[in-house]
Amino acid sequence: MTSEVLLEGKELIKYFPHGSKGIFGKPDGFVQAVDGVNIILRKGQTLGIVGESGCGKSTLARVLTRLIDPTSGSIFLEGQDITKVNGKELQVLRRDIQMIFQDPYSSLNPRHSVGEIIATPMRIQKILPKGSEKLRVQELMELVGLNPEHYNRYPHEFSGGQRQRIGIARALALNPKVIVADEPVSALDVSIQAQILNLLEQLQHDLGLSYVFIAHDLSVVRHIADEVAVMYLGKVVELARPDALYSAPSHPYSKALLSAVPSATPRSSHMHSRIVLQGDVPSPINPPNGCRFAARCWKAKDSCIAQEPSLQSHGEIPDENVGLVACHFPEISN
Amino acid sequence: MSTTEATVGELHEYALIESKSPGRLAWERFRRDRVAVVASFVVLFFVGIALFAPLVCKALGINPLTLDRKALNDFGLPNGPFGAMSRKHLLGVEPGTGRDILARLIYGARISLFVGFVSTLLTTVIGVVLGIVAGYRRGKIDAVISRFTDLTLAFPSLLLIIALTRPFTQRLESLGVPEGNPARLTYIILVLSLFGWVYVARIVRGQTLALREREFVEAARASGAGHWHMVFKELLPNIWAPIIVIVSLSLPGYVAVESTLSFLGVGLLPPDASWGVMLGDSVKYYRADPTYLFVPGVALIVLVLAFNVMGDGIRDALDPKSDRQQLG
Amino acid sequence: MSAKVGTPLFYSPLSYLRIALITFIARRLLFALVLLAAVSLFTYLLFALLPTDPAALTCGKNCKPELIEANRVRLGYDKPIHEQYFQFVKGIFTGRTYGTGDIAFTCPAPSLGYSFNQHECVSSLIGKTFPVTAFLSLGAFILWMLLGVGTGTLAALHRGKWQDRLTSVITSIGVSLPTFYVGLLVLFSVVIWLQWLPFPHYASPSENLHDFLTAMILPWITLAVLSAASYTRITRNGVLEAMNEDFVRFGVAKGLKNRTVIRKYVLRAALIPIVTIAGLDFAALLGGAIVTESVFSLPGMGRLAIRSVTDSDLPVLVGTTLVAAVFIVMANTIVDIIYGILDPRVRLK
Amino acid sequence: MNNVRLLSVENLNVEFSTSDGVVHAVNDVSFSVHSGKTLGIVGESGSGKSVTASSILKLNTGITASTSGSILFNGKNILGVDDKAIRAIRGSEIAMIFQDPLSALNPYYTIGSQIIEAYKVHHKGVKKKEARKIALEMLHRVGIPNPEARIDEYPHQFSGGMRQRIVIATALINSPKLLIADEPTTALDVTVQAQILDLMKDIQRENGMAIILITHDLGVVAETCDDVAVMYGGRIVEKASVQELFVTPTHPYSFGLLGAVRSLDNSARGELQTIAGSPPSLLNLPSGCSFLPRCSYADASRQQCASFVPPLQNVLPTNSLSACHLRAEALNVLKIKEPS
Amino acid sequence: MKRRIIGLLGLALSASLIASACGSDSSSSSDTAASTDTLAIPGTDSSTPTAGGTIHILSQLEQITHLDPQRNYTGSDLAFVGSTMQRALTSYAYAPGSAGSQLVGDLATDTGTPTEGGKVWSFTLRGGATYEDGSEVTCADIAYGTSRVFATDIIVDGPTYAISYLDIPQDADGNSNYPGPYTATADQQALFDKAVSCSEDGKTITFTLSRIVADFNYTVTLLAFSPVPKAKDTGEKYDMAPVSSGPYKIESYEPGKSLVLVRNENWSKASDPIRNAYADSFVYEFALDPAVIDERLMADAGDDQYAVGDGGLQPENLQTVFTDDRFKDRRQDDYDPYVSFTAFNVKTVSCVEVRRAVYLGLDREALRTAGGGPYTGDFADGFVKPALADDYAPSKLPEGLNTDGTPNIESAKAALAEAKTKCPDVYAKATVEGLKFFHPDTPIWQKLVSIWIESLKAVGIVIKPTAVEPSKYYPTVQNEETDYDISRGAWGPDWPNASTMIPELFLTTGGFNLTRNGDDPAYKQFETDTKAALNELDRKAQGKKWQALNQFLVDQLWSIPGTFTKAQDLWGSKVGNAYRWSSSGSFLFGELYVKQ
Repeated sequence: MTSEVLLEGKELIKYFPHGSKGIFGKPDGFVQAVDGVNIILRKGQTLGIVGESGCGKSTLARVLTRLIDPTSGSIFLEGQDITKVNGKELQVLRRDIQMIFQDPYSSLNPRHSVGEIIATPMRIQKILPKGSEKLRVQELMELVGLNPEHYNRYPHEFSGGQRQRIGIARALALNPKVIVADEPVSALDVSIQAQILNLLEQLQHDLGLSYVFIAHDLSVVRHIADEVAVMYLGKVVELARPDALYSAPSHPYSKALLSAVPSATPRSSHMHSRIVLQGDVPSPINPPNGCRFAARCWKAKDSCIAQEPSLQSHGEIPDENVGLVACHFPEISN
Repeated sequence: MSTTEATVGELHEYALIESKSPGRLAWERFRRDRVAVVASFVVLFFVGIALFAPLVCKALGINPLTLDRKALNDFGLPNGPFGAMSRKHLLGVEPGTGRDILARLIYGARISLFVGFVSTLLTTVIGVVLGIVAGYRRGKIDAVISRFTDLTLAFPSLLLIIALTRPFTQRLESLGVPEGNPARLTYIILVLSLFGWVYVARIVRGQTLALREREFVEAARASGAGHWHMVFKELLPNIWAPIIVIVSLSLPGYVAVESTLSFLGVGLLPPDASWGVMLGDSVKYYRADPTYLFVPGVALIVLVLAFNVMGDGIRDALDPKSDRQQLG
Repeated sequence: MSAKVGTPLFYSPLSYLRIALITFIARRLLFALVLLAAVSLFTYLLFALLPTDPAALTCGKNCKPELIEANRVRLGYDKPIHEQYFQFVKGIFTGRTYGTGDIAFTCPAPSLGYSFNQHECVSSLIGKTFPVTAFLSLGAFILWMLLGVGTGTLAALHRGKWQDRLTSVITSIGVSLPTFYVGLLVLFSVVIWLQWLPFPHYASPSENLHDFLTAMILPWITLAVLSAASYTRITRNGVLEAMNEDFVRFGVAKGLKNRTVIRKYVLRAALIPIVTIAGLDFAALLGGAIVTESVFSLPGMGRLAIRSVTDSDLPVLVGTTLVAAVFIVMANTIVDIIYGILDPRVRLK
Repeated sequence: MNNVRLLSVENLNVEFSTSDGVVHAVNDVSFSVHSGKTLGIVGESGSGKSVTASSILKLNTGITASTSGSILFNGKNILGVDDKAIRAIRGSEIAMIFQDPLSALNPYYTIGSQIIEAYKVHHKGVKKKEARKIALEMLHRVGIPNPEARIDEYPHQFSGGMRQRIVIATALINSPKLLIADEPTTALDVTVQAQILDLMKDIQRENGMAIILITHDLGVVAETCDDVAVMYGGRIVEKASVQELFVTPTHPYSFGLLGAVRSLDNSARGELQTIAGSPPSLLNLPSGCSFLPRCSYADASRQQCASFVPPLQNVLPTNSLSACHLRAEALNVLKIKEPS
Repeated sequence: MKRRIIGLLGLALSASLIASACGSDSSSSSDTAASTDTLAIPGTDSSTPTAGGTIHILSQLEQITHLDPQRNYTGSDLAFVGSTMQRALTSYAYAPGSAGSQLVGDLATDTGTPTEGGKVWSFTLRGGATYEDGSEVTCADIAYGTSRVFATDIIVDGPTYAISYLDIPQDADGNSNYPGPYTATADQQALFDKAVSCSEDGKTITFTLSRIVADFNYTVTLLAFSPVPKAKDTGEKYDMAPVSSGPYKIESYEPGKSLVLVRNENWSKASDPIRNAYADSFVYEFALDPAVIDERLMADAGDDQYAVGDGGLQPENLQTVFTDDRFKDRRQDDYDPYVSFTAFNVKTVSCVEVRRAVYLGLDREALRTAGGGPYTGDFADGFVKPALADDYAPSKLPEGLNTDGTPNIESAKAALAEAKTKCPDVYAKATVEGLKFFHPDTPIWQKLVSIWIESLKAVGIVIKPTAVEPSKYYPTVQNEETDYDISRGAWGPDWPNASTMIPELFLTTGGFNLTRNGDDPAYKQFETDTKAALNELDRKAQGKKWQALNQFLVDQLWSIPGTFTKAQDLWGSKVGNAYRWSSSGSFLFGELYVKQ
């Protein structure tokens, strides 16, 4: 199932200056938050991005939405380079790429009513919806499962799940082509997470949306994504279809990550063969040479430190289900 | 979830559920705070008599300028106990001139509150604008404003205010500000604002920096919001609470500074009175006429307390922490 | 500082800790120097651009234009402003000689100018008065911190009870009454009505410690009470906030005594924001000192300054403003450094 | 492992009065913990699980909190003892660790001093040197590499996982009989979570302490706990062994929760199982079963469910207890609706 | 009133700018000021003066205005410095009451010998006087001291009689050809040395004057004629550490804090017939709040038992002090040498009817009450105090002026109506535009100005106040360019002759003329008559001329007479000799002693 490429990030790099020790306050290093990432989002599909904190996934989301500028690399939307778009053009571009945020408390302005919050993007973009703004907002509210009669209510009157629906309605207000969702359910209770995920899927289905879906929780991505990119220390280490990834991860890190997830099955009833990684994620300021995972990898050899593995297919016959992996010694599954 | 059925043509007006905005909620919380409500009435009362000073004095049959020799004894001191309080002079008379203290207090409230209000307004506006700009734009602009703040804070402000009073009022007069008290008051308000904005700006900058990290600011940016929208729609509405508290606390502070300037000899000119002038004058009579010492002092304390209690009430009412429960 | 808590601050074998602190301090000092340069320039320009002719103020009623002119040359007021400023700055480092021949006189470094009204070098005038102001401000500062932190903690620990309400009322009054009014009330009530103390009679501490203390106690109290008011509020809020911190709960969960938790956990956390603003409020404290010195007849720099205002004694004004600014900047810098020491996160970031 | 009943909580109620009304955070909660065992308390935010945990150490001391019921620890009612006695228990007999390892450590002191302090407060008169040695051992035990070098560093110099290890070291330095872990891994990444859970299990295996593990994550419960109490709306709605809960849940809420998690874990694309609606506010609890508004099983018994709170009862021939009016029918219903 | 314009903060008016000095007639005390003697009784009680102890002087001033004898010019400073550290050729007797107006020799053996009808004055030195370093006071030192007055760039603020009287040529602008000792060439120095010369034996000093000055021996009581040893002269800085020739010397001097005097061991009583020097030391405490001074004196505790104030009581404390018998032995209420007045700018308020309307309509009673009621002083009927008995005569005040000081609105309005037709411009200015009143920016003046505004409002005259920094008040109003309409001042005679009052206040060349009356039609007449009075050698005849001129001034109303001012004092219970020295109007500080 291949459809046309909607959003593409090529060789994206984002470094942040770090610290200012020394008397004259020059930065003494750079946080290599995103370091050479290539991703592709196809129309109507969901690209999942997973990784632990500090792996650069949120930075990537913000680079893709042009909330921050990449240090280098390019972003293409429908084949058009939007990396350098600015001013008026950027403002128009914003209609096409919208974002859903992680924290349903901090992502809604507490001083604005729900109606205002959802209408804000339309007001900013000066898009006058047919009928009236209010009708459009209420339509959106209904669309995300909110009671349109709550138009005048304020965020504090809603529960976390409802707030996240407001955030989704806001993202939908401009009929975007791409929605980048940055951990949209990680702050929610389990019973609510499922509601939101269902909603997002339904919307995708009904409105033909394309998502970049960022999460640290593998199970969440598994459910919604068409393709999953696993990130580690600013790099994509594995890119695969979820079924393949979850049943047979190729990268040792993916494998460890999967095995670390506690499963909701009592201990004695499942095979306890979990890989517990040793040590901490190295600092992104001066990441190790070669394979960044090498220091924690049980398969690492000298060559891993010497040479950085590139993201490529390792299957016998390159096919979609195997995907791409950046490892010198990938797990080969049968 | 049967939501997607609704199509454009079938849209209808929804009944809207009555809802309470955070402001409205705060207002309700404030209304429940009885002490704060009383305090607000006291503030309103003071503001009222200040605004309508001529009417109030006329109704009471008193005048802040009328001399009353009969109320004074041969030493020039009030001729009677408690500062010669009488039906004619409800709070007694001023030593030396026999002018009615109540009337002077009422007219004095005018000037003191005027200085307080305008200084507070200016400081707040300057402080909020610069604070938001610094916190919002960050980078070089922030650096410039912050360094400017540091510089302002490094000056001994009171000393400069006193030292520059006369030359600067003269300069103001030469620029067309009416001579005398208008020029003096203009100067006082200007310098108080010049030194006062720093404190507001620091707080607002801090708040803005914190707000910037909130995702709704990012959300607005993701929708293409410009600076204007950002500042006025997203940031400002969220820093009203600290601003209101600053206002309620700094206003009486400025009344006090004005009186200090009068005490140090660079305040208001006669025959007008401000509370500061009265306080400065009254301390000399602590022995001869203690009533005079206490009347303006008590008035100031009541006003200050009222403002502070009201400010505390507003803060409690606006306190975002009571907006959500953090119980596990 | 963590000396009490088992290990001395610099125990760590990691010299990097020490280096971090040293660079931190060095940066603060450098910043202070730059700030001082800016302050001196601004002060000098501000007064130099006043519409008053400094030379005209150098002689009394028999003054003749020629004499004013002579003094103008003698004091260097005939030169362009930037040169005057340069001379002024140079004087701070090398001293300065005014005029030539018999009537020349020299102010040794650090020279801040010469007061014609008082026939003395500004630096020596300030040298005599500064200690008083320094004693006054520092003493008040300490008392103010103790009072503010003490009552603020008290109020927070008894949140909502009468102790809290009382401090709230007192601080509300204290924070906004003018210093002179409170000062005179204190003076009159303690000295005249209650006769607990003799009339203050300032003596330097080395001269007569008893006189020094009896003269300073009331000014200290006055100044401290006024400034402490706002610190009571800040402390109260800080303590309340800190008490919600997880590490405080963890401290309690360790089985520590309440006193220990408050001292080591709550106050430490609450004090840090206080320390940062305390530096800023030093300017206000100095302002209060000016008034307090007037009320209590203390021969300090504030009174010198007020006097020079009434006499239009420009060199003294410039000098006192500058010294006050140095004082403020120094206080700020010290506070910043203390902040760095108190909060390891600042220096080790 | 001995099976001594170490702690039993009976009819615990905790209320907070706020400006908006009384918050009934914990209602009539009873449970017990045995030495060497781990009790999981599961619930979503606002279910009252953290307040319950804090009550055990009397940490809800604000003037707005009022607590009733009894908490028997080694036969002694903790709620009845004075400050001094509870201080002797805190940190030495019962230790507690918190969700956010950064904020649980005092940022102004070195980690060493904080651990030593925790030791010395219950070992009066111990020399500083000795305490330091014990602290070093403990740090080593919890897996801090090179503890000699790092003991004098400050909390912010450590990573999140390391901090939680330090917190655990501090909590365990006095070998407590009971460890209350309040969402100890929520703030951590999964790989780190695995490390920390392993560590806790190891230690428990070594010294036989009891653990109360508070979490919202059923996966963590499944991996770590022996028994589980499911909380909802300030009440325990189901109490069971881990096996029982995961195999035969007896309360519609537990069932729904399990379903949501499992469908997330297992299913590929397709509709996820959910529980409709949102958790109740503890401010205005419904008069009857607080789960009723979200319960899809209560059709027949709605009247009864709405009128009074169901007691915690045995519904199956197992040991599980369920607070549901449906009881007998419940099982059948749940089974019927269980996805294939 | 002079001191009353001093602010609470010690924003002291530089008193020298009011230029005043000592004096009341030596021979007779006047009838109207008769109360002086009776009121002075508390200070001169029966206890016998004893030596020892320390006298404290409490002051709101920041420092002694000038310690440099040539620059010293205010009543209390002259009394303090003169009685402790600086001797002059002559002095008034150190005695209470009218005896204190007696002229006696000090460094000179007698009160001087005039020759050439008073154009040349010689004084014979007593000899034996020494400075604090033990060296002798010589005739040359007196001449040198006198010569310093001419160095007007350094020796500022002092009296300049030496310049105007001594026979040294002047240029067209009135500047002396002698520039003072610091910069004089030999030729210029010779000019001075010719006018002031010492005899061969150094026993006699002779002053040659440019005109007859019949009472030059009074002039030399001023410390401007005191000796300064040339070798010790530090010019500008001499002010801070002058060399003492009196019984005390400076131990320490910190302006803003204190001046401590201790005995000058090299002073010998034998050479000084007038000073008694009872106390061992003096401590002058500066920069005290005047309210605090009053309180300390009232409390009379500790060292304050040995204290006096140098500024009189504050009006707000008069009631407390004068109605409480606790204080009856240590208080006094007495006239000081000053007359207060309000000066018009005759150039802008050129209409005598308007000036009269102001005088008639002004609530002088309220003004006086604000200053302490009768304690402020008596309503003045002119510019010559009754104490100058030869020169004083009651004057005829404008018709309709209420003697009790209350305003006479009708008469004032009538005068104003007259002005409306006679001088419509000034009328319009007074009633519409307003008269600019320059006043010192002090608390008491805030009230006084309010009374001015309020009371003249009833007449229809508008007063526009302008507050001037206290220390700059006199320089401001004395500046020709300042455009005030009304200003105020107070003046006291330098010695008992109206020649130090009327010409100083009203001649265009006078030292303190605030009226700008040079263009007034009546001025020529006034100038001629004044010159005549100055040159009149017969004292009685001269007095008559002053009396006539005083009446002339009251008729012209270039200035409105204010009060013959009084001052009140309180002192510590253990202070002896606390009498008001009539020549200075202050305590005779050096004679104070500690009661055993």
